[in-house]
Amino acid sequence: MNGLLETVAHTLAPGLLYPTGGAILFALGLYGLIRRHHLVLRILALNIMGSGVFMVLLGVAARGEGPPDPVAQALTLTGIVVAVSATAFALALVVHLTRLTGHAVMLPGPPDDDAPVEDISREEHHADGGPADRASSEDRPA
Amino acid sequence: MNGALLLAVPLLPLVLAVFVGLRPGRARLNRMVPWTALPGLLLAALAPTGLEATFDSLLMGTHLALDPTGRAFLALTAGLWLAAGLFALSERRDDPRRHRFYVFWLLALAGNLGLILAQDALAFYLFFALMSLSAYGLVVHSGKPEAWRAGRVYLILAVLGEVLLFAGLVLAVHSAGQSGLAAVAAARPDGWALVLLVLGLGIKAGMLPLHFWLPLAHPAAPVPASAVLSGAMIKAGLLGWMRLLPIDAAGHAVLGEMLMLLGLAAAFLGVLIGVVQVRPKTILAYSSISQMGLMTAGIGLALLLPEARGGLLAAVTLYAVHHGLAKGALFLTAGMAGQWPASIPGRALFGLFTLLPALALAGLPFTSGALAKNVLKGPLAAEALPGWLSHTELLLSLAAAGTTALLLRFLWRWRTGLSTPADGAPDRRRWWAWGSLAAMAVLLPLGVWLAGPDGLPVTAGDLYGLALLWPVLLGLVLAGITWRWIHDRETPRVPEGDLAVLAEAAWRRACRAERRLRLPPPQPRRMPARLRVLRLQLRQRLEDAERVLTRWETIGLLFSAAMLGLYLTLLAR
Amino acid sequence: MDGGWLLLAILFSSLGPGIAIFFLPEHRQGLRTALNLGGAGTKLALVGVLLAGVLRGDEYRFSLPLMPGIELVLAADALSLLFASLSAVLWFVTTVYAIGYLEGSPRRSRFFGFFSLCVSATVGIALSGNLITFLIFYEILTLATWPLVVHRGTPAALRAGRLYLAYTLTSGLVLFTAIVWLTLLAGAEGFTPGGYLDGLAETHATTLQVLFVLLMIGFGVKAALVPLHSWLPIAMVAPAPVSALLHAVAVVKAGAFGIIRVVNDVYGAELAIELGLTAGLLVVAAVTILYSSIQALRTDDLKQRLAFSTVSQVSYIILGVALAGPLGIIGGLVHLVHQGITKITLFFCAGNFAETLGIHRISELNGIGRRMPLTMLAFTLGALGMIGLPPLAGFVTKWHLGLGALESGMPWVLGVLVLSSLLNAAYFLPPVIRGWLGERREPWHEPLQAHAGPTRFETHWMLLFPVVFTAALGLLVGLFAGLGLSPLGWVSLIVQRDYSLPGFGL
Amino acid sequence: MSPPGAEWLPAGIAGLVGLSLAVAVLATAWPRQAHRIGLLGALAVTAWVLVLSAVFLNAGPDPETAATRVALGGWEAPLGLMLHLDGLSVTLLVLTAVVGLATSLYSLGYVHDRIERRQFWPLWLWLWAGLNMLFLSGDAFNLYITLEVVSLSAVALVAFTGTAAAVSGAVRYLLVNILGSLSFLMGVVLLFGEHGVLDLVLLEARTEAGPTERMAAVLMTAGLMLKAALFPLHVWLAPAHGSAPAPVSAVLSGLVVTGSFYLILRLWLGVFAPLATPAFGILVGLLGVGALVWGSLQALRAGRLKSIVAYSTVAQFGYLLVAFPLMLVDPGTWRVVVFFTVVHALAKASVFLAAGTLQHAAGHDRLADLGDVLRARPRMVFALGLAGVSLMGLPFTGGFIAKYLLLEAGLGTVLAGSVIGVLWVLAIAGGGLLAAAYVLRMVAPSFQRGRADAGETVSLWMDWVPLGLATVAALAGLAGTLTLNTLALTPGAP
Repeated sequence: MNGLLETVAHTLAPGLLYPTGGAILFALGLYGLIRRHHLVLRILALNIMGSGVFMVLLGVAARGEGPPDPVAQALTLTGIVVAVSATAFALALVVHLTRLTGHAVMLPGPPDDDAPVEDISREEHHADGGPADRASSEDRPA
Repeated sequence: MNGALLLAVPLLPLVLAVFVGLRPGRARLNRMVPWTALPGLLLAALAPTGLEATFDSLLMGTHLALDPTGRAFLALTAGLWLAAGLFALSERRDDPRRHRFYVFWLLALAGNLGLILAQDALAFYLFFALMSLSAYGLVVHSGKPEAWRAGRVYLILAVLGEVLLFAGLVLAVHSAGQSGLAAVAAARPDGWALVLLVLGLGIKAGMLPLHFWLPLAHPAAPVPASAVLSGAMIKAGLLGWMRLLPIDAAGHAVLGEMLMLLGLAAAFLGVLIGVVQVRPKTILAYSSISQMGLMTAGIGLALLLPEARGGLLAAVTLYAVHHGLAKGALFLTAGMAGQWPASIPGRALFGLFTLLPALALAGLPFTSGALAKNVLKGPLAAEALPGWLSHTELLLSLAAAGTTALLLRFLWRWRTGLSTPADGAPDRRRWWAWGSLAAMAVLLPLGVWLAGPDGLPVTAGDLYGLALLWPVLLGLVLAGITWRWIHDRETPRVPEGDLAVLAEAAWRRACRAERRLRLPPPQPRRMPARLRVLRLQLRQRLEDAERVLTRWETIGLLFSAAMLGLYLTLLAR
Repeated sequence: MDGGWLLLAILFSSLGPGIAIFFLPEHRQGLRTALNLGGAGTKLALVGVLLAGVLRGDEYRFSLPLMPGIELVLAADALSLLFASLSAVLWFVTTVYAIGYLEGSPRRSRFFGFFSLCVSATVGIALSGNLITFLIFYEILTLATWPLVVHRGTPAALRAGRLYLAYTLTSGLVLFTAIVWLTLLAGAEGFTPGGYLDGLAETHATTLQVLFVLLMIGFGVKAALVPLHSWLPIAMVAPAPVSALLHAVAVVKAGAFGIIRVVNDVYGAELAIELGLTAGLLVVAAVTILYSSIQALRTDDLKQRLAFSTVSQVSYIILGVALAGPLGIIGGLVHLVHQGITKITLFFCAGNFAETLGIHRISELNGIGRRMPLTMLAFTLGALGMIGLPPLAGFVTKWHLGLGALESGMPWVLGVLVLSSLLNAAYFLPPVIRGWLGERREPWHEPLQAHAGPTRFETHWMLLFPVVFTAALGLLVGLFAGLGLSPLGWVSLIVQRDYSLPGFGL
Repeated sequence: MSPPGAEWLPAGIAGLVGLSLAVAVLATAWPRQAHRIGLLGALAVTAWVLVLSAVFLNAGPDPETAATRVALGGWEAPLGLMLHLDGLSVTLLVLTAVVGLATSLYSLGYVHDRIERRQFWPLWLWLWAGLNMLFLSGDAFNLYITLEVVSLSAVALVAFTGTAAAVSGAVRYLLVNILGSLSFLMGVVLLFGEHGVLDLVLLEARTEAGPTERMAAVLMTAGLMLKAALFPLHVWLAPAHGSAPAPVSAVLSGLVVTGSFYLILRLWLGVFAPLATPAFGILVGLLGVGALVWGSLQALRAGRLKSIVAYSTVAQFGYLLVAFPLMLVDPGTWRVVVFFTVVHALAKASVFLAAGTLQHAAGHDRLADLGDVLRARPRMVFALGLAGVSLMGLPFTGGFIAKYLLLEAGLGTVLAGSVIGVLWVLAIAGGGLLAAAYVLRMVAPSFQRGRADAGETVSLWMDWVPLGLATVAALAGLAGTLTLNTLALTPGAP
């Protein structure tokens, strides 16, 4: 397992490794954000995307010989800070939402504006699109 | 003498009309109504010739003047309106809506007086329109169904005449470059202008084939109204012709022949249809048509014989005056049917007044009719007219015979309605009005002979002459024949207003066709239900679509698609 | 620039009170009336001053930069004054009438607010010195009129309002596009007698023709040219003063005025003839006149019949302009005034009948002449004027149009005039005859008496005065058309001053 | 020789950042006094911005040297953070100040509950500070940071009513925003990797049409489109704006979205200018047409007052996209676009404030049952109408001027011979009609017959501020020339 990774790492030029890995992470994160319905998972997906970006950034920092570029590292740190705070805030919101509605999925989108907001039961199977909802049902807190 | 007086003549009735309208039922105001015609009469009698006035600020410049023709017509019109007005005062005494009658009366009077004085197209048109439209009020006054029908026909023809006259005037004025009547005539209107003028004025003058409002309107209107209608108003068309047609040294053969044809045809058809009528006033109406035919023919002659035009125009004028007075008197006669006196001398006088105008129209020597006919035939003896026109003189005489017969028919029908008034007391006012008009039958020729107006060569010989007798005798014979021939009955063989019946039938058919088309009335309509349903469905579709867009799958897809699209477009150099 | 303030003052003399009225509480009737009449009076006086100044030959101009190269220009020439003074006079009358008409009805502050806004826009249109300014006020007029159309708030009213907006906004958009395009081509010129497009004539002939069509569509909706007229008869649901405003003072007039401006001051009659534009306009106007007259015959609803007659009468104006000869233009321009006076009289009368006796249909008019003689007299004068009988205003127009048609070598137009006069008579004489000569059996029921109590006159004096005034005006302008100060005199002055172009000798 | 006052500009810029941050921090520190601090701060910041812009206009001579750049802490680029002030940022700062002040005043009446006050004011002041910094910062990464500040505080404000709808809307808003910011950041990183600098001016100097730039441009643009709710990535906007408290919706629709769009504009005017291709312009333009049609249709469908307004934002931003192809033909058009955004922000904010008042009075904002309140509150209807007219682009409003200039540009392209230009012209012209349709939906009920019921009493602020702001939006037309001239003072931009 490790060996495999190392071989990959050695075969790929370091200049190319980080960007590629970052891009892959970014794409994975995007996919997760789209497919997952539990909000916590979505937030995690976003974090994966974020780390993808930072990976690319670090790659930039590590580019060339000599000591890595301090600016890039500074940027990475700042970025991480921002990401962490955003994540924390998002989690807080999700907790609040779960308290209100009893499950951590989003209410349906705009077209509900004629319907009273309280009863989401009617809209529930619409929530974020029909059958996918079933998939999301098992990762609700029991 | 101040020209402003000319304006005062038509203005006076207008002012009174306003007062009568605002203060209905004021006896004093009503009593003033007939006398508003008096200034016209005085002006005709006293005013110096060539009296004129120009008012630039009125309309687009108004020009009034009193010329010899105008003087004659003014005298006739004012006198007739005055007499008829006096007659109306007593005849309308207990009519609850008489003030309405008086208002229309005054308006029509103003128009009639004004159009005689008007010397420019606009003013002439103004007064002409005023007269025609107000006369409608007189026609329908009784409010009976037949009156409404007559009114409808009258109004349609009057309005038609208005617009035709308008178009004709516009054309004529445009080609003349100015709006003075004299200038317009001098510019010899032709083509469309001429046609339109002849028709527009001809409707008023009861010209064939646009005559059919007369036999409907006259019987429907109250007696004094019919008197002025037939005596004065229809002369307006004649006056218009004399003022606007190219009657000058060049003449106009085509138009002249056309008018001769129409005129003589009217003269005979009027008699033929009139004879088979049953109602006295209808018979008189047809007689008017035939008499107007003679005057039309006179105009035609003036166009055919340019060098004799002066005498002919004077003759036509004279004929118009004579006919106006006599016919007015006869209509009043029809209104006197309820006044058959009880006393013998009274009856004698009654008979005299009845016969005088009738005989005058028949053209008995020493009456106005004799003079008029002679003066009209005067130039014919000398001239040799081409073609069928050479028999004009004979035709005129025959027409006179017809007139005699027609009038006898009138008296015969009329006599059946005679009755003595309930209280037996003669109505002085009616007697005066009637009598004075009837008397004119002999006074007029005397006056003309003694103080012969300029341009009218009258010799004593014109007053008699046996040439006039045989038509009358012939007329008596004809009358006798018709008496034998017509088994009298209450519905005329030819319906009153001959052509009008056809026209109305056509109109009704048109209306039915229009109704059959069932065109939707121009009303706002609601959006059709189908569209409303469609709108609701669209709303639903939109809602669903937005819901689809809201799915995270869609978001991600679109997001990636957007990136891809942007990238590709950026590549496309 | 000094004169500019006068123009602004004229504009604000109605705008200011209008805005103030919006914020007045409903019950302050006295103050509201004072503001209304004060504004109207002031405007009238100021316009009078302006009139004198222009007669003296002074220059009045106000301009305000809006965008780079685009200015808001107010200017007073003889033509704009014709329209300005017309709207000023009629607005005064209409205000009086409206106050009387709406007495005791709800939401008057809103009504009079928009009412004043309308008139400000109209005066703005009259005084605007270039197309863009014209457009601005034109659109403001559209918006300010809508609340008046829907004022009653009934479903029918709202539908009418929707239709009105649909028509006017769309046409406004077309106009907008056309004007921007024109400005791109020819720059933001001011109105100049004889037009300012001669330079483009040979290079952009087709474009100019297309633009002309667009402009005509833009103005044609408000001017109610067939087939763009449908909104007008339906907008009849509005209260009578509004109809008067729509038909006589503001909206329809704005459209017609726009067409006048375009033909005479943007393209210039000569260029318009050269490009064959006037011929088309002439045909459209003729069709409109006849078609709408026939439609008018087919309704029994008095106001709707009046609406259709407006459609046809306004096209007289356009007909005159399209004749593009001095006499024709005189006829068209003078009808701008004459139609206004006459038509407003008729609408006031219709309003009086409806308000006083609850009568809306022609078939109910029998014998009304005895109950409301003055109103009926006014109605008669108006109707006869519309038919074009002398000495009323309408006749003066028709006479000049007829002569103009011959002058421009189009005798068939005379035929159109004759036909339309016949039709006018056909649909205007029946109500008159019923009113005077008809018999009414049952007694009148009088809604006005119900809420306003008995009045000395045949109806509330504020309803009666305007009717009598405008009717008298309609009679006088016709009777004394020869005077220098009459509309005819003024219009002749305009034509002499502005359009005495080569080949245009009067 | 720089004219008088020029030397004060750097200090003024730094001071503005400092001041707005300070206000925010203070409000956070003393939530008890938050509203007082907020009010004073709002006044102070507004005054500061106005003075600053006055000085700038007075000092800014020719477009080349108009921009004033301040290095924070004396660290020059490429290392340090640069603050960057030019015509564009001045315009948007003033806009922010005006809308911000109005919103603050409105909030005095709207947020009355003590607890709510403590939560609302700090967040709002942070948002404002973030916006100020966003418009001032001239450094790509710094832009990312400010974007995050803005979005986080905005999300918090959306959620702050605490209802399920609000929180859920907030969550969607947040997730979409982070997604957008991340892809923006990715782009920044790529640019940095390529050129090793983050300062926009330096970047602009170095970029040429290379693959990396293209990738970065795509990432950043797409991310910002997501944040600016540009069709078809707009779905988060309606629920977020619809469920947020009125002042917040006003700021979101008026300023936050505008901020993101400002970034797109800024980037494509400067750094990415060499990348633009006609095809790109057409694609964006088509998206714009789609936005116009779709947004308007949804606004015509929506049943709630605030969602109508929210969708109208989607529609109105379509104009900005449609303007892109025009910009490619006549680069000068960008100033019109900015002017349009300014006018739209003013109008939209006032509409939202009015809607808020109505909602507060009626207790709901379902259009169907809003008639009574509308009838009883003519002032609100007037505000709605006035702002609505500006949205329709009818005279005599800023909207009209903007529409005029856009149409002029569109016709210009047509006359220049571009066929698809006709489509742009049609869109620009026709959009007004659709706008008229949905504005009519909002206003018409007040003219219907029926009973009038003022509902809940509202404070004076809530009654008058919307009308005031609407009037400003309407009169903005008079500021057209001034704005355009100010924008001309932007170096680099054509």
